[in-house]
Amino acid sequence: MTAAPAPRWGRLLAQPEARLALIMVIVFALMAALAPDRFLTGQNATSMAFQFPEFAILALAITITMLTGGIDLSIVGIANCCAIISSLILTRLAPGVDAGIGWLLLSYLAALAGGAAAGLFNGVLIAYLGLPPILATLGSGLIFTGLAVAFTGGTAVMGFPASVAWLGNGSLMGLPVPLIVFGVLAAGLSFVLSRTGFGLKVQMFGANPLAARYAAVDIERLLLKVYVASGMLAAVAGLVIMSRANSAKADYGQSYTLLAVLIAVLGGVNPYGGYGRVIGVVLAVLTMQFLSSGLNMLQVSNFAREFIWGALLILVMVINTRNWRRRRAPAAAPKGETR
Amino acid sequence: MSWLSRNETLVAGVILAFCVVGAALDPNFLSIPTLMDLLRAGIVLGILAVGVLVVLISGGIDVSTTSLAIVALYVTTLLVQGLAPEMGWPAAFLVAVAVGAALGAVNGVFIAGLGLPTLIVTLGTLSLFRGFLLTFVGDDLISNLPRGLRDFSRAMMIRGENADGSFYSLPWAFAFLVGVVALTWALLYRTMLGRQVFAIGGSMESARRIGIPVRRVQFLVFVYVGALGGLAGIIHAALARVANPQDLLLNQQLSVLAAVVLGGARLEGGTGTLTGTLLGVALIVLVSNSLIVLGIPNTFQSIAIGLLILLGTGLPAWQARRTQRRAA
Amino acid sequence: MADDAPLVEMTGVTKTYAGITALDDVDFLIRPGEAVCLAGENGSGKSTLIKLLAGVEWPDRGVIALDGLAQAAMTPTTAAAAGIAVIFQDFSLFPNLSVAENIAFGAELAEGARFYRGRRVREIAKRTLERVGVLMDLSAPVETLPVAHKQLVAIGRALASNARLIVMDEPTTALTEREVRALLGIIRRLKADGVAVIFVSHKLAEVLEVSERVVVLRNGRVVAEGPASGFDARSLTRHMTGRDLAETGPAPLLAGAPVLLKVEGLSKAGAFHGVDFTLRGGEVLGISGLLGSGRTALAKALFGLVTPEAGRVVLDGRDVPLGDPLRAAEAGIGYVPEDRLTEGLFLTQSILRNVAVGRVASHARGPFLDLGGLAAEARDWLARLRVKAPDAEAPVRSLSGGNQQRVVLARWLARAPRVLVLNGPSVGVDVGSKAEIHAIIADLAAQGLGVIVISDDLPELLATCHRILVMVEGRIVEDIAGAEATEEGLARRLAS
Amino acid sequence: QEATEASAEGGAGGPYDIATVVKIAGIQWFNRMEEGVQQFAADTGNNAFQVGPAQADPQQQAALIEDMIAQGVDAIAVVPMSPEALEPVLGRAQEAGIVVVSHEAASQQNVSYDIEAFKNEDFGATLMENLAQCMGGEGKYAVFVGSLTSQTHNQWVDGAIAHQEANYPNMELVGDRNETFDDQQQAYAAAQEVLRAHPDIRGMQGSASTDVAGIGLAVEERGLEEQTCVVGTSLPSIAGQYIETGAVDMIGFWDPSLAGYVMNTVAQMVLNGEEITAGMDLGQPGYESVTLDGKVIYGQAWVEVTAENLADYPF
Ligand SMILES: Nc1ncnc2c1ncn2[C@@H]1O[C@H](COP(=O)(O)OP(=O)(O)OP(=O)(O)O)[C@@H](O)[C@H]1O
Ligand SMILES: Nc1ncnc2c1ncn2[C@@H]1O[C@H](COP(=O)(O)OP(=O)(O)OP(=O)(O)O)[C@@H](O)[C@H]1O
Ligand SMILES: [Mg+2]
Ligand SMILES: [Mg+2]
Repeated sequence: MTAAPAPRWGRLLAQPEARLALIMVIVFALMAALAPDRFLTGQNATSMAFQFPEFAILALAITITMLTGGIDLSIVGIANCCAIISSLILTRLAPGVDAGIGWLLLSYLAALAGGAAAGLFNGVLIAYLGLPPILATLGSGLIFTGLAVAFTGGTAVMGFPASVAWLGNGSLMGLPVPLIVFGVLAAGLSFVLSRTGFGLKVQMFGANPLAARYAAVDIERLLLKVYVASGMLAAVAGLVIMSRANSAKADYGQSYTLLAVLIAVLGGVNPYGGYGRVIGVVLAVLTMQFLSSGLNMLQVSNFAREFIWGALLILVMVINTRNWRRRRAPAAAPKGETR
Repeated sequence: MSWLSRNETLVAGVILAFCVVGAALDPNFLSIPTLMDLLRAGIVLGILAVGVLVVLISGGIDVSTTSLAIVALYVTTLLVQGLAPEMGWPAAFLVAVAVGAALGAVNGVFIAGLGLPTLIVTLGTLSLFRGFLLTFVGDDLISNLPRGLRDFSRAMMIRGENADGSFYSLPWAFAFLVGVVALTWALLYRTMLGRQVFAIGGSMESARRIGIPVRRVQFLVFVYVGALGGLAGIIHAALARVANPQDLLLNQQLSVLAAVVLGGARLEGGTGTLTGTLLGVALIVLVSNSLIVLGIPNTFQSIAIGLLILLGTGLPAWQARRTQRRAA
Repeated sequence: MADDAPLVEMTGVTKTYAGITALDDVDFLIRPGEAVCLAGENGSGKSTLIKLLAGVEWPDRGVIALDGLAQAAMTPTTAAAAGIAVIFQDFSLFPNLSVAENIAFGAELAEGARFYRGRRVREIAKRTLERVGVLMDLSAPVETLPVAHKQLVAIGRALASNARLIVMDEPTTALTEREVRALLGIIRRLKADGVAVIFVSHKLAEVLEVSERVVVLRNGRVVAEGPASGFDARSLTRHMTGRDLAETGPAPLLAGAPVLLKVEGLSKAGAFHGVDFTLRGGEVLGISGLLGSGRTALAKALFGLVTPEAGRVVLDGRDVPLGDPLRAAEAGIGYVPEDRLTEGLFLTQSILRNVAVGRVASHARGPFLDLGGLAAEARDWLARLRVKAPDAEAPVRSLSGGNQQRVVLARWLARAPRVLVLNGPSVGVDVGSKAEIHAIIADLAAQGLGVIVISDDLPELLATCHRILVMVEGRIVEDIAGAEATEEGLARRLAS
Repeated sequence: QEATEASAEGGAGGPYDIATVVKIAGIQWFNRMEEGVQQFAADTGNNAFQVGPAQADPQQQAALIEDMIAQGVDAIAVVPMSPEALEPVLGRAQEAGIVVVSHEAASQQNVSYDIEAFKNEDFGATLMENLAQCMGGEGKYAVFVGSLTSQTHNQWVDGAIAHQEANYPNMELVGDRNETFDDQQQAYAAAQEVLRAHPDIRGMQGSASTDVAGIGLAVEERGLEEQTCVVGTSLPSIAGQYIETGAVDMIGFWDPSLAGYVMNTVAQMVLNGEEITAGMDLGQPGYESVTLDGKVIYGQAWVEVTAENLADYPF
């Protein structure tokens, strides 16, 4: 809860996040060494900075639910559903291509509200009806995707005003707007987790839900808030995707669910709850992006990339446990370890 | 817990209700061809679900089984085609089971040997297995399967003729599901190894303390699940008559997990029944294979499946909560 | 019995955990048929010694010899093979398995059975429970049992494995007088059969009654050792704590103390019926009763964890909403649960956080949390309850049982409730800290709090309570003024 | 490596870096396309290569193109998973001076040219003509598409239905367009259901290359090879065994290797500043005399395969 002890090297590397940072640097150096003329260019840096925010934001949504020992498999469904809400407002209610900035903001607000409502739905299922999160969100994710299909008949919604492009493709003070959005959300989440009562309670609940109940923590409201937050993060991701694709469709980003889970876990979030830091997730996102762009430059097959992701995840875990071994405290292994 | 509030009963109730609605909407719904189609659709899912059930009971989770199954089916097909194309199907099945067991052992080494959490390891191997297959083994679809497998896919356990002269049939592959269920039941409930699986799922620390070889049991669990995965994979390939390295069976992983949890297995480990799992599989198969028949428009199909999953999990969860409120 | 070779002999054993020396150059020895008691304050190293014996942990230095053979690497399997059965402080049962299977598992394992023999398992369990002298549904999953029954199952499991050495780490903490008597009887019989017993308990009377040799640990070192006859409660206490402790009864209650809590006609089918009582400000009210008499259910009902079907709870003249822990806590009721491991603690979280979690709302500064203030307050409470922790940032699971209990207490005390319900406030707490906890209870009462103490430890009730309610089968059958109560009298009333 | 460095100088006429980005890597169809791309590279000395995402997800395809832009290729030939989703990133490619050519995406805006093997409606009508001939011009039929959101699949089906309505009034379409998610097992399950729901069905038309294989399996199991007619888009390697047994009666397709080759040819021509005109010969069978509709280049490159000529197409 208080500041970490004086950062000495040994101490520092005892932290999973620090080790992940080292791995990230190694990956970066490796890619830079293998394809210096293509990887180490400003253009590549910007390209990567435009690419990762959309799924990185989804990883944040997974992170907050995982901290409670839950998971949100409906994020992609929510993202697409919300993007479609926004796009339908822009194209059906507003005059499409000519819609002004007011319409844009209104549609964004509606999308966020949609994300919150979807999150609330998940939250009620989990907190009040007691469904296991993995199934509740698997089912609700199908429903959200289904709604997105039903709203549109499955086709893409297009014909937006030019201002839609800004969120996903614009730059502000030389920085890509989606990167800024991600930065703000990550910082915000990190802040919420470490500096607010809500964040503390989320982690305590994740560590032992029963004890949280006995400690008079408002469990139901807590879970509601967590899933609403997750839904709203997903909505933002949906808006970024919509801007990047200049269209909205029910099946965009299908592969992001697993990717987001992978990133959160790689980032050191304990999937059984109670531990996780945003900085770890950010490092994991960057590592993944360096790897995937680097391998693309090297014209390595995308399947090899999948192979490497899986290997990386396991490698990081092996490194982490080796370190615990050295401290010889099997009885003090974290909760997830016993699974 | 009375039988009324058990998961099994509730899921069976949902299935029954669905059948009643189905029969009301379409008189042909309750018919032998429908039953055969559904049983057939449940074979591969069922075998995979039994494997996942065993892992859940042992206190772990396995999200790599479909990926493993695809690798096993493809590698086996390549091996058989390359080495002994005239090999009979039993030998090919043994190869697939061995490949699956070997891949399961990979999971086992990381989980039991190095003590890594099961979710993370299997999440890793989910990508790893598939990536390995497509990068290093091959990515071409094989549609002319070796003779043995083709023979197997044509071997029917039950065959009959409909009024209109068309056939209905149930392949022998179904016997494998029955066999797997029987074998797993015997292992879980009639051997000490099986009881140890329950014990480590209930409390791993306690198991360690009374001297259960926890790592060995965990390792065996993953090998067994791998073997079942291999079997499911080769049956899938034989029935589909194609070995597809990019088979969309991959996307069934969550359905498999959903089926097992629908059937009452707890994600925390230590509990779960085969009956429940089979009912869970039945519900998922029934729903996802009846929407066209019931005339539910394409656009609403995923909503319908989603609602049924929520209903299937929601009822027992709500029940459990009520009894818990009453008791605690 | 000079020809008796030692069953277990430890020489120069040292064990450290991340900087803490839990055991320091300890010599320890036990012979067949002998009952040795390990005594010591919380965190003195008793459980650690037991874990080494069980092969769950390994010593950094020193030798453990079984039957005269030095063991290179002890594992739970070698320990079990040598006939060592341990009842751990946290029971180490399988919550999902039936009572029968829990009891027989070790025995079947030791026999190397390959197949599961249901009938035999039930037979073993039935025979064992008969030895313990309790009746239980053999097919009930252990997770549905009350704590006391879990403890009995754990005892049964050790008995069933036909061990030569049974180690009991605080086996009586959750037992009431009657079961304790039964257990002591079992131990005597075991001794007669040549089984050795190592017994850890904070209840000094039991210690002296059952064991022939006492080993006292302090800060991981053996500070006294000798025949039980050479110790009495006072000298034992002095060896453990290094000082003399004297417990006096509670300070007299002010005559005009206002009624704080009024419980009227509270009923819950199958648990408690028509419970009426009042609690005055500054009063400490004890509730005693046998296992399953409904005390825990009543306490949970006061805190909203159980929803009663009838009756009301009035605090300060205002109705406390029933069935909602949050609003009960807001109204000023606090509850320290009996099972600290599952209900009380966030084991992986830091000690500080475990205390602070109850005080989040009070340290909110707008959307922010005053982390400094929160931590300072938590540290303050840890210091006041003398929690022995090297580092308040360490996970709470690294604390010894007694210190863990204080952490849970600290959480609730920090919330300054109006009424505090303590379910087993000193379960697994050593004499020294027990006296301190009692002093804290007295202190709280002096500040006008109402305190309800549920305990199986009759001396504890006598030492702390102004009034004691006796509960039998869900009804309050007697209301005794603390000054008039005696240990014998209470025990008789419970037994009847 | 060598080739890319050489191309860095990139004088007029090449050698150029041309990336062909397909919907998904590793499937039969696009493996065949890769053969064409490699043939092109071998024939012309350009550095032409093919990449595709590991999973069928428009976002992954977009990310892949993004990386191609960052690495500075000269041209991108793309088979879009979802044309709309790629407009922005293709726009960025064009801004970066990269030539973009597409295939199977007649509506794509941010491209120099789109290449179609044929007019989709015509192809659909041809499939229907085969189906109708087989069914004797009467009876119930059902249609299958890979996904409801796939433009080409729906255009084929539109063309087919229009052809039926205009020419075969005794035929009747039953049910919705059945969605198969480009998966043989899904197609199989859907076909089973269709057969149960409409026992008197006489014809089925598939769109995704795996559709007819799934349908064929269901038909074969029910012993309905004779009574039913199955046609659709597919490849001999996928549907061959069902054509042999008669479960599938006819498949149509265009050779993806030719399309891949032609995409790269067009990309190179644009890089060289050449213009495409109607009637031009792009040097590959079926593209000898292309028609031009705005940016869209049409060939007449479809192939009809039945049991008779199956052996002529070994892929
Ligand atoms: N896994 C662990 N990691 C770190 N420290 C530990 C661990 N287990 C025990 N300790 C420390 O070792 C010391 C001895 O603990 P032990 O549990 O043996 O005490 P105890 O005598 O059994 O106390 P109690 O009566 O409270 O149960 C304590 O200071 C405790 O904090
Ligand atoms: N909510 C409830 N509904 C119905 N019966 C209950 C409920 N809670 C407890 N019981 C039953 O009421 C009886 C009293 O249980 P309780 O745990 O309150 O006893 P206790 O006196 O606190 O025992 P202990 O010594 O274990 O603390 C038991 O038979 C228990 O099974
Ligand atoms: Mg202890
Ligand atoms: Mg109790």
